[in-house]
Parts: sequence; structure tokens; C-alpha cells
Amino acid sequence: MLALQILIDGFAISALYGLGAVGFTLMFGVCGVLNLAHGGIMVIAALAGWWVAADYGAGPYGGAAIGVGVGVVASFVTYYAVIRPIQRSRAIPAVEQEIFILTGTLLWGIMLQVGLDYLFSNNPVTMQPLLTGVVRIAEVRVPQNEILIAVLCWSVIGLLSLLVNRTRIGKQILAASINPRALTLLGFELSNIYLVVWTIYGVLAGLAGVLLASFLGASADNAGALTASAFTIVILGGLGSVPGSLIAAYIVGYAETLTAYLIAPTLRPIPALIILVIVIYLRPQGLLGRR
Amino acid sequence: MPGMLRSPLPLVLLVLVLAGGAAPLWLDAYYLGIFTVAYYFGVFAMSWDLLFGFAGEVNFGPTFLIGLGAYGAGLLNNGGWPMPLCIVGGAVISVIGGVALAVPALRLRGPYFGLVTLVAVLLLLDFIVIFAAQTGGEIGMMVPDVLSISAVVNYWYAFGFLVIAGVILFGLSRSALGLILQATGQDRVEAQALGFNVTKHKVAAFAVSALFSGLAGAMLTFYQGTASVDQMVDLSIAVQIIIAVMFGGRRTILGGVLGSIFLVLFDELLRPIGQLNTFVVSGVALLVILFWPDGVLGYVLRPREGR
Amino acid sequence: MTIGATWRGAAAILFGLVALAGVARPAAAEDKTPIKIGIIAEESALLGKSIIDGARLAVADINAKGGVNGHQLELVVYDDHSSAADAVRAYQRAVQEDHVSGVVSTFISEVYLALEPWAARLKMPTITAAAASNLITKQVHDDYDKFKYVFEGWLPAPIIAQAVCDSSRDLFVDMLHMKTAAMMSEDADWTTPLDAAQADCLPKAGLQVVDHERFNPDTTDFTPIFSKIEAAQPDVIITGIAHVGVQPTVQWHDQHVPIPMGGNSGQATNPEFWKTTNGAAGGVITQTGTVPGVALTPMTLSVADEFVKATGKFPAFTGFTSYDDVRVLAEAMQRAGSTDPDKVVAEMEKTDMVGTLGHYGFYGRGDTYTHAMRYGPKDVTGVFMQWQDGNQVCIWPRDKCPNPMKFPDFVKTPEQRAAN
Amino acid sequence: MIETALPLLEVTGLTKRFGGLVAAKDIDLTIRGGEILGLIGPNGSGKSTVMRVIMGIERPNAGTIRIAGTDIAGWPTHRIARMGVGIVFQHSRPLNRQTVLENIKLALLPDSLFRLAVQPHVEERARAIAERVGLGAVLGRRPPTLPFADLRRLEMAKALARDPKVVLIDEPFAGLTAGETAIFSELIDEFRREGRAVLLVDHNVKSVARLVDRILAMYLGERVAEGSAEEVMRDPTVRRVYLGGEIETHARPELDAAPGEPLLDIRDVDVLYGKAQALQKVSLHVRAGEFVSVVGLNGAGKTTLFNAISGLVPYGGDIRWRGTALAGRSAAAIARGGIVQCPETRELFGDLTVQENLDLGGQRLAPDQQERQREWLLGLFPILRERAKQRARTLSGGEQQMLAIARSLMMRPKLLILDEPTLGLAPVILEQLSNALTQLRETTDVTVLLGEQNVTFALPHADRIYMLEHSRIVWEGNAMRFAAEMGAGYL
Repeated sequence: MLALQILIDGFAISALYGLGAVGFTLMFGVCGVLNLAHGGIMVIAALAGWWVAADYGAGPYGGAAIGVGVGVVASFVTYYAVIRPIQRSRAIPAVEQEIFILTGTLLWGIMLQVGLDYLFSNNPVTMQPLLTGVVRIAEVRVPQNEILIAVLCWSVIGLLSLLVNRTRIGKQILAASINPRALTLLGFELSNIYLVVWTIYGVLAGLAGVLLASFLGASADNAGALTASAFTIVILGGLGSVPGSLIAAYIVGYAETLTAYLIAPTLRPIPALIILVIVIYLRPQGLLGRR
Repeated sequence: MPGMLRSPLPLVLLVLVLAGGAAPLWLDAYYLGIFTVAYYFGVFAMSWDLLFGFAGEVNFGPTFLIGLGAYGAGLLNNGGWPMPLCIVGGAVISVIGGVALAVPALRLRGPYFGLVTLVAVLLLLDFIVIFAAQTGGEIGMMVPDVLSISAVVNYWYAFGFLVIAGVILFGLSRSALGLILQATGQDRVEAQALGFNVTKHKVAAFAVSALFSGLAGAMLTFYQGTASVDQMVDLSIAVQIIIAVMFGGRRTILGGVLGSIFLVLFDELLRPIGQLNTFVVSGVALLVILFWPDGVLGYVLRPREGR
Repeated sequence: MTIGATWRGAAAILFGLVALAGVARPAAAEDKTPIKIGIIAEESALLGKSIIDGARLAVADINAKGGVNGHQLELVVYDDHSSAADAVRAYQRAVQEDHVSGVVSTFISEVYLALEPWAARLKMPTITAAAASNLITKQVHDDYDKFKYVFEGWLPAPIIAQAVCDSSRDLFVDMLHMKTAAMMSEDADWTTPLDAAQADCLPKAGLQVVDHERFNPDTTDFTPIFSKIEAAQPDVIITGIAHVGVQPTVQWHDQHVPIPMGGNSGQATNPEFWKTTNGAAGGVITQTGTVPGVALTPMTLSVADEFVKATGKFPAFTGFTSYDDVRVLAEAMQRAGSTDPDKVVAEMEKTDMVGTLGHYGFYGRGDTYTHAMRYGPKDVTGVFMQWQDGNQVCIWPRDKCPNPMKFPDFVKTPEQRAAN
Repeated sequence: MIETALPLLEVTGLTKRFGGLVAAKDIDLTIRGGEILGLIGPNGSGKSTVMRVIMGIERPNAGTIRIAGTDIAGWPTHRIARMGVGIVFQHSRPLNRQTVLENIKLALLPDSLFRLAVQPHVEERARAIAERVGLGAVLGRRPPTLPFADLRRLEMAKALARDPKVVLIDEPFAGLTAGETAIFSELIDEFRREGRAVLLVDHNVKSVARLVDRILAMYLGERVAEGSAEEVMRDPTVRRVYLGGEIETHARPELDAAPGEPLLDIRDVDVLYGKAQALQKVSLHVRAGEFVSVVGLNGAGKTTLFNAISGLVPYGGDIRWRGTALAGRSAAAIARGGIVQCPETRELFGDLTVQENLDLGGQRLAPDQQERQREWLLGLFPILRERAKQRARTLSGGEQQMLAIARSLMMRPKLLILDEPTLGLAPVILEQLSNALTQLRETTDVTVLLGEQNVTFALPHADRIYMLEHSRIVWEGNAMRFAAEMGAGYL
């Protein structure tokens, strides 16, 4: 009973962690960008979705759709206003681009968070659940919304995998993550591919934000913690590795759930961090990362 | 030293030190308080720049070192030690912790060093919260002693410490050790081929950075009467330090002080616009980084060739 | 030195001088009009927003009646981002730069505790609109001469616990025949004394405490906590939460946790709570200052109307406490005939005033909770409210609020369970 | 000055493996004080690996390395450096943010944490060394503003400052003019006179022949010859490695008369890398259907030329494709326009399968065309059919090269640029590759621009030949004339 409860509970939360981290790791793998405004983009999507759903009667589905759209817009703004100017700047040496992108996205993330605080207050909001009601699995009561979220997360991850492995643009994205120069030599414009990746990223981050808001609730003040959580998972799984991120999401999700159930809710974040430290020392490239 | 004569730096420094020294003559207690905090942040920023700008290591965890110093000193003070000993003790704890972190972490290349330092902060945060009975958790830990309750005296402590730390850190950066550090940061293989033990020098840089971070953290604790997570350990503080250095000019050591004063002072001056002050300050810093990537001091001191 | 270098050097010096000159102002000449009151709170937080609104309203009312000793009152508002460091800086600015004569501040104990030593050092009458940690008053009690400038404008945690137990006896034991309870509290400074006192008084009120869960205020997933509580099979959950609120409520609702929630849920006191939880709040019970339509004193309803007129909304309870706190300060200044801190403090201690939430007075030097608000049926008790169909409905004290309790379908009281 | 009896550097049985690849196998070499040993071999022969292992940048799998009798195999680099080994890297590695003087001073500093002040004699010595290598006039400048030769001087100065017993020099003359080469030869000669042991690593015998006492030739990780420069140049294995045996030409009937407008027309192209001139006034043209080879040693500028054509590096001058200038077009647009480069680094998608690599090349073709093109290519390179489901990174070097060529051909290029297809390949593979090219030439109308240092490979596949040397075209003509005029002097 307790075991089943842990199993079910951990599954949904891990799926959500996974969805949040997949976009983050894809972005790094293909574009080489560690976007520290990640949490900000998730939250702006969540808050925008909640706002139109609650104040303009868009309903849960309309709200979710608009939230995802806002996520895409925010992703483009991040790319055009922060990333591209840094990548094109002649004054920034190539070896230092990384720290500039980190600092730039960090600042942009702070601006998003503070701006959202101003507009929406820092009170957490919850999207209306897409489904209400609970079902019983064995003796465990499970909200239908939780099941829907897990299903949605995995569907989107599955769609992404289909896109990458079965479509032409997907192959280009995969190829760009392996060898961008070769792709140029084959006549593909990298800038177009990057634009597609930023779009996918916006959809993933936006959807993760909206689902998070409907499952656990979201507020602007969560932005930093959400970035940190995606970051932790991606490092654990291996920078740039999508399957690694999914595995890591489940490790973190279950480590947290097990701790919360079996030890104490207060200690929830600790084991994941300890696992992370051990992995970084023994295998700095992460579980499935390549050097 | 023809290089020094050509540079406007000494003049600028002299004016700034004189202005800073004379500040209590015409600033009221409130602004002295702001500068006091800004000066401690300036030391944090200089210590960080020594690691980043010179040894080439991005340390996302300056607040790990600051936190060790602050909480170390606070715990000792609560244990009955006199304040000056506590400050020294906090700094020693910070150095020990910093070296214990750096020695294994420096084996890692690329972004992984930075990640370990980041995780170190997260762990420290969690431990402070878990051992709330001793550390005060998220509220912060009260300490029995304070440096002084006079704003002017506190200002002098901070200013004096800033000047001493600035002279030492800037001197180090311009010394033989600074040159070697630059070499280890720019080209590890070349530095080794020239006979330098890269790890030894980087650990040394980490220890110096830890020493000043820890000292500043401990002194800030005794200035405020509390060691607090959200002012000394939280990641947002690390962010502020990094932004201060990037804004003021990385690799200049002193630029971090300018950046810190900018961040603290303008955040404060913009307080009348309410909660949006942070938005504006972050926006300005972002613009500086995008369009003026060498930072304020980096621009002023940029080497001008051929004249 | 080359031309370019000289110019850049000059620009840098200028930058430094402007930075210093910009902040250099001659010490303001002592000007007695108007009297300034500092407000330190986070505007982004709903409880903080209400503190600011309440203070504005109070100042407008007092000024309309001629001000204090002939001086108009003026508010200076500072946003502390709910951070102790920002609050300390704002406090220093308020006292040393803006020369306020009193400060009303924050609802977060941690932040207020950081201000307390500064109130002592800078000798500034300071009152909190809602911070509840018992450490606040304990410091005043233990070192009165130093900390006497600090007041608590709401009930301290152990007294809040007493109110919880008193109401629980009436509501849960007598009316719903409950026998057991689980405590569920965030790990924060104000809940430590709250939990200790509740653990002591709940059994006396007739509720056996069968489980006690404390959790990190950063928690977002409450499923494990509810599961553990459910496993202990209590009749009611007594909450002690304020940093969190929306998330546990929504998850309680979505997961159909069959146990009613009562106690303290700071965010649920906010009139927007129904909207931010999409109605998941239905059935949640919490202590608060007052709710719409309840006349705790002759002032309550008229001030509430003013709020709705000024801001469009009914305020959170901090709106009322902050309104009253400003009046407490103003009346003390009026009586003292000056803004001298020691005189004002002496007068504040003598406060005997009809406020919006009850009859106001402070505990004295000899009492345990020195400078906290007096609790009791004749003083202030607060009320207990329940969210019913989008409305905040007052359900306790029963003499003023005889409304019935209503729970959502998934919640089972002991009788309903017995019937099944 | 002093002829030491004891060898200063003595390497025995040195072996270094990278995964499955044996980069250096059982290498022995000995250098005494006052002696210069040339270590030569084509790219990928393992000579640089040997040098890096001696310096401790890579750890050896087996073998001993003695410096004046002490075995230092496996020591960290900085201790090896302190033992008296200095290195001059092929690519200059100055500290770009420090002045020339500071760069030299750095090399003179002790490895100490506590000597904070720079001792006065360091300054003096740094200036003296700068004078000696000819940097006296630029002491206050920063490296990015220096001309290429001065950067190389700076490397020499740093090596000198370390006062090493053993000096390792990688490709000392790459990118230098004849005059500069003479100056550097003189500097290296001085090392010998001072009694140091010098290891010169280079990829051809000619450039170091006058300087060295002995030469050790390597190929594919193994020692193939050792002796005086003349002996090594006469060695049949060395000749086969460099020339592939006798130069043979495949005279093909002249193309139909009056070829008309060239397909690709390059006029006076200049490329600068920082201060180094990588191409100087290069002009060449390629007509439709032609096979043109650009031959030249490593570092001559072949790759730079191809990258300029493909739009990957900025250049001055004019590159026209079917009459219109290419300047301003993106690299990808140029590739789509029909100029497809198959680079020397191959640039495969290592984690994708052979099939997927090919598909990416043919993505813009209609499905049936794609299918036909793939079938034709798999006929040309049958081994790729067997490997279709294998990841590209698991292929052997030869297979990878074939895949790279096939992937480029999937795009149905008008002009195929092949850069060093023979790099690091075994002779048997060369033959297969050569056959494929012949087939290509005889059965299709594709135009090919081939860059090679292996003349024997290049000649049979060339209608015309350009020779690049030190970033300039020094010769052009047809294959028959090349064999007659240049063949002997090439090595």
C-alpha cells in the first residue's frame, strides 16, 4: 500500500520534472546554451495561462494553450534579446561566451521574476485542473488530473522523440547537436535549426509550467527553484542527453518522494543533492553524458 | 613603470579613496550604512574575481565560502569566544572548507568545477535549515556581539577592510603569483609546460578567495548582529556578486567594488519606485553586459596599443 | 597620459563623484510638519499589500480629522521583498534618512526579528501588523529597557494556539464529535511556539493529537504529507501555515483528502484565495481578523466599506491590523504631545482603544508576552472563518457567528463515516 | 659547447594507445647534448603524440623516458618541465592579455606561491632574451597585435627562458617565409651550440634536412627509418609513404576544346588569420567536368583556400561561381548552390548510423532521386552497404572517409571539394579510394577540386595541378609536366 502510493506519487512528479528538464537539456545539447531564465519562462507561461483562464474565462484548455503560446514568445525574446547579441558580439571573446550567457540569462530570469511579482504578486496560483475527480488504484486514491499530467508529459516526450528520430527537421536537430559544422557543409542553415529548437524549447517549458501550475501550483518566486531543479536533473543525467535527463528526473523524483514518505518531509531535497555530488565526483559528465 | 603612468588608474583610485575616506563628513548615517554593506559586497566581489578573472575558474559558490565564514564566526561567538577571535576563526573555517572543496573539485574540467561549487551552496543551505536549532535556520542566527552601533565606526571598519583587502588582492593580481594564475587560467597545458603546478596555484587562489570571503562574511555578521541565509548564503547573493564583477569589469579586481556599490546603491536609490527597483537594476546590468562587455572599469582601463 | 585616457579617467572620477554627490544631502533641518510613519512590507505579497493599503486608509482618516497635534501624517512606504536584509536597510533608511517617527512593518516573524535589534539601537517605536513569533515579545520581556520600542500588533503564537483550542472545542468536539487531530505545520519560526502550545491545549479541548507533520516552507508537493496524516486516521487536520497555502489546499482538494482542515492558514484569510485556488478552498477553516459582514466592533463594517471603496476589494486581515496599528501610534503621539520615542512608547503601553478587530490594549512589562496584544473575549480574539461557495463565512466565536459549517463532498466527518 | 657522454633524452619502448588506436608503438630514440634529432612523418603518423608523451601532456602506456638518466615517464607535466624539458608548440600559445615582456617573464618565474615580487634579475634576463630572438622592439605589445613570425619568436623566447636541457620543437617553420625560416634555423642551431638536446618534429624531411644530425621517420605510429637526412630520403619505405612509389599519371584525353567560362573562378584571394597571412593573392579556376588538384605540404594553405570557397572564412579578393560572386552568401547557401566540401576532418555525425548520415546529405532530393543516388553510391563504396546500420564513429578511418565522400555526393554537387582524403589512411585503402575516384571521373560529369599532400594520389586524378607553398601558388600545369618538373624536388 505504502509502496504503491510511493510508486504512483513519484511517477507523476518525476514525469513533470522530466518534461521541465528535457527542454533545458535539448537547448544545451543543440545550441550550447544553459538558459538560467528557464524557471522564469515556465512561470510566465503558467501565470499567463492562469490569468486568461481565471479572468477571461478561457477555461482550463484555453488557458493551457495560451500559456504554452506565451512560453514560446518568452523563449524567442530570450533568444533575440539576450542570446543572439552575446553570440554575435565582437567584444566578447569566444572562450568567455559561456559565462556571459550564464550571467545574461540569469539577469533576464531575475527581470522576469520581478516583473511577474509586480504584475501577479508572489502568491502561488493553480490552474484549474484539466480533469477533476479521483480514481482508486488498489487502495490508493489518485487524482485523475495527476494521471492526466503523467500521460501528457510522456506523450509530449514521446512526440518529441518521434519528431527527433522520424522527421527531417528532427534529424537535422540531432545532427546539429553532434556536429553543427557538418550540417553547414551539407547546406543547412544553422540559424533556422536554432530557431526551431527555441520554438520546441518554448513549447516544452511553457507546457511544463502550465502543468506544474495545475498540479502543484506556481508563483514567480518559484522561478529560481525551478531553474535549479532542472539544472540539477540535467547535470545528473548528463548535459545534453535527453534520455539521461529522464532517468535523472526519475531518480530525483523518487529519491525525494521516498525521503518525504519514509524519513521526513523536511529532508526531501537532501538525498538528491548527495547523489548529485557523488555522481559529479565519480562521473563528472553525468549518468549518460559524454565528455 | 611606464605602464602605470600611461594608465589613469592611480589617479582614479586616489580620488576614490579620498572620497570614500571623507564620506562620513557629509553623508548621514543611513547612507554610511548602505556603503558599509556595499563595501563588504565589494570584498566578496574582489575575492570572486581573483578566482574567475585570474585563475579562470567560475565559482558559482562564493556564498559557500561567505556562509562558512559568517556562520562559523557566529557559532563560535554563541559558544562564548570573543569577537575578534571569532572573525579570525570564521575565516579559518572558510579557508579549510574552501580547500576541502577545491582540492577534489579542481580535478574536474570545464563547467563541472562550477557545478560542484553550486551544489556545495545548495548543501550548505539545506544543512543550515536542517540544523535550525543551532543555526537559526532561515531566520538567521543572532550573535551576542556587534562591531559597533555607531554608523560612522561601522563605516570605518568596512572601509578600512575594503582598502586593505583591495590592496592585498590587487597587489596579488599584479604580482608574480597573479601572472602565474593568469597563465593557469588562460592555458593550462602551456602553464604546465612552463613548469608551473597548476593545481597548487589554483588551490592557493581558492584559499585566498576563501580567506577574504570568510573574513568579510564574519565581519558582515557582526555588523548586522545576525548571520542570515538570505544575505550571505542564498544563490541570489552569488548572482549579485557575479553581476557586480561583470558590471564593474572582470579581471580588474577593483571593478567588483564599483559593481557592488552600483548594485547596492542604485537598488537603494530606486527604492521609491517600489518593488520594480530590482527589475531596473537587473535591466541596466544586462544592457552593460550586452553592450559593454568589459564592464565599467574594464572600459576605462582597456589597454590602448600603439600610442 | 594620452587624451583618450585622460577623458576616460575624468569620466570615471565623475562617475564616482556623482555617485557620492547624488546621495550627499545636508542633514535635514528639523521640520516638525508633517509627521512621517514608515511602512515596511512586501507589495508583491497579498498580506503585505493589505498592510500598505490599511496604513494609507488610516492616515487619510486621521488627517481628515485634523491629524496629530496639528501635524498631518505622511506615509513613507518601503518594499522589503520579504527579505530580512532588505527590511533592515529599509528600516535604517526610514529612521536615519527619512526621519520617520514610527514604523509599522511586515507580517513575517523572521523579518521582524531582524528589525528588532535595530528598533532597540535606533530607539524607534515599531509595531508589526501580523508577525506572531513569541521570540518577539520574549526579547522585550527579557530586556525591557533595550527592546521596549518593539510592539506586536497582533496575537503572539501561543495565544493564537489558545484561540485554536478554544474554537476547536466548540466547533470540532462539541458540534462534530471529533476525538482526534493531526497537526500539520510549516517549519518556520512562528509555528514552533504555536505547535508546542497546541500540543498542550488540544488534548485539554478534547482532541487527541495522533500525528504531527512539520515540513519545509519550500515544499510544493504535499501528497506524502497528506498520505502520512491519513494513515494516522485523525478526525481533523489542524494547520499552521502561512508561507504556503494555495498548494496544500489545492492538493488537499484534488486528492480528495477526506479530513477537514482547520487551524491557521494565513493565505486563506485573503479574499482572493478562492480565485487563486480555483475554488479548491471550499471547506477550509482558518483563524483571521474578521470577514465581510461581521461587526466585531462598531468600526469594523465602516472601515471595511472604506477599504472596498479605496481598493475595490475586502482586505486581508493585515489590512485591519495595520489600520489599527497606525492609529495606535497616532493616538500615542497625540497623548504624548510629541514624537519623542520614549514618551510615545509610554503612551502606547497605555493604549485603550476601540479598533476594527476588537478592544485594543497591550500586555505590560510583567506579563509573559510584553507588548503583545491582549487576548480575550473582551479584548481581541480574532474569528474563525470557513470558505463556503466563494465566500468567507464567520463561524466562531459562536455568539457573534452562529453560521453552520459546510464541507465538500469528499470530506467525511466522524458521523458521516459512521453512517457509511 | 660540451659534448656530453650521457644522452640527455633517452626514450625506449614508448607506446601510446588512444582507445583501440595505437598512436605510437614501441618507439626508441636517443638524443645527446648538442645534437638535433628530426622526427618526421606525415600527419597522423604519431610524431606529435611522441612529443606530447615526452612532455607529460599524455601518459604513456608503456616505455621509459629518461632525462639525463632519470625516468620521468608518467610524471606530471610541470615536474617534467622543471627537470629541464622545454617545448615550442606548433600553434603559438601566448597569454594574450599580457605583454610580450610579461610573457617572457612568466617563463622565468619559480613555481612558488610565496615569491610574490618579481626578482630584479628576471626583468633583465627577460629583456636580454627578447633581444636575442628579435623581440626587443615590441616588448610592450600584446600578442594578438603581433605578426605571425613574432609570435613564433615569442615561443622560442619562452623556451629559451626556461634554459632547458632538452628542447622539443613542433613544426618550427610552418607558416614562415624563407627569410624567417633562416633566422629560426639559426636560433635552433644556437641551441645545439649551447649543448642542448633538440627534438625537431616536422612532417617533411626537406625543411629540416639542413639542420638535423639524424632523422627518425614514423608512419602510422611505427618507426620506419632512421639515419642521416640523405639516408632517410633515399629509404624506399619513406619514399613510398610520401610519394606512394613511382609517380604515375593517367593521361586522359583533353576535355572537349574551348571549355568556355570557368565554373569556379578565384582571383587574388587573401586570407588573414590574425596577423598570419594564410593565403596570398591566390588565383585559380576550375572548368566544368575538370579534375583539378591542389598539392602542397601541410600548412601551405589548401584547407584555408577551400574554406574560403565554402564561405567558412572571410577573405579579400574575388571568388566567382558560374559568373556570380559568392561573397556575402552563407556557407550553407553556397553548399546548396552546388559547391560541396568534404573536409579533411570528415565531419561525420558520429552517433548517427551510416544510413542516417547519407540521408542527411540527400535530404533535399525527392525520395525516388534520393533512393537512386544512394543505390549508386553504395555501388561505388560497397562496404558502406554492409555498414549501413552501424554508427559512423565505429567505422575504420578508411570507411569513414568513404562515408564522408558518399555523403557529399548525396547532395549531387556540381563541384566536389575533396580535402586530404588520404589523411592517415593505409595504402590498401588508398587504392580503393583511388579506384572510386577513377570511376567517378569516368562515369559522371561531376567536377572535382582535390587537395592533397600525397602527390602520388593526386596526380592520377588530375587534369591540371596547382602547387601551393607558403600560402602562394608557385606552380601550375598539367599532370605530365608536374611529374617532369616538380616530382623530384617535392619531398
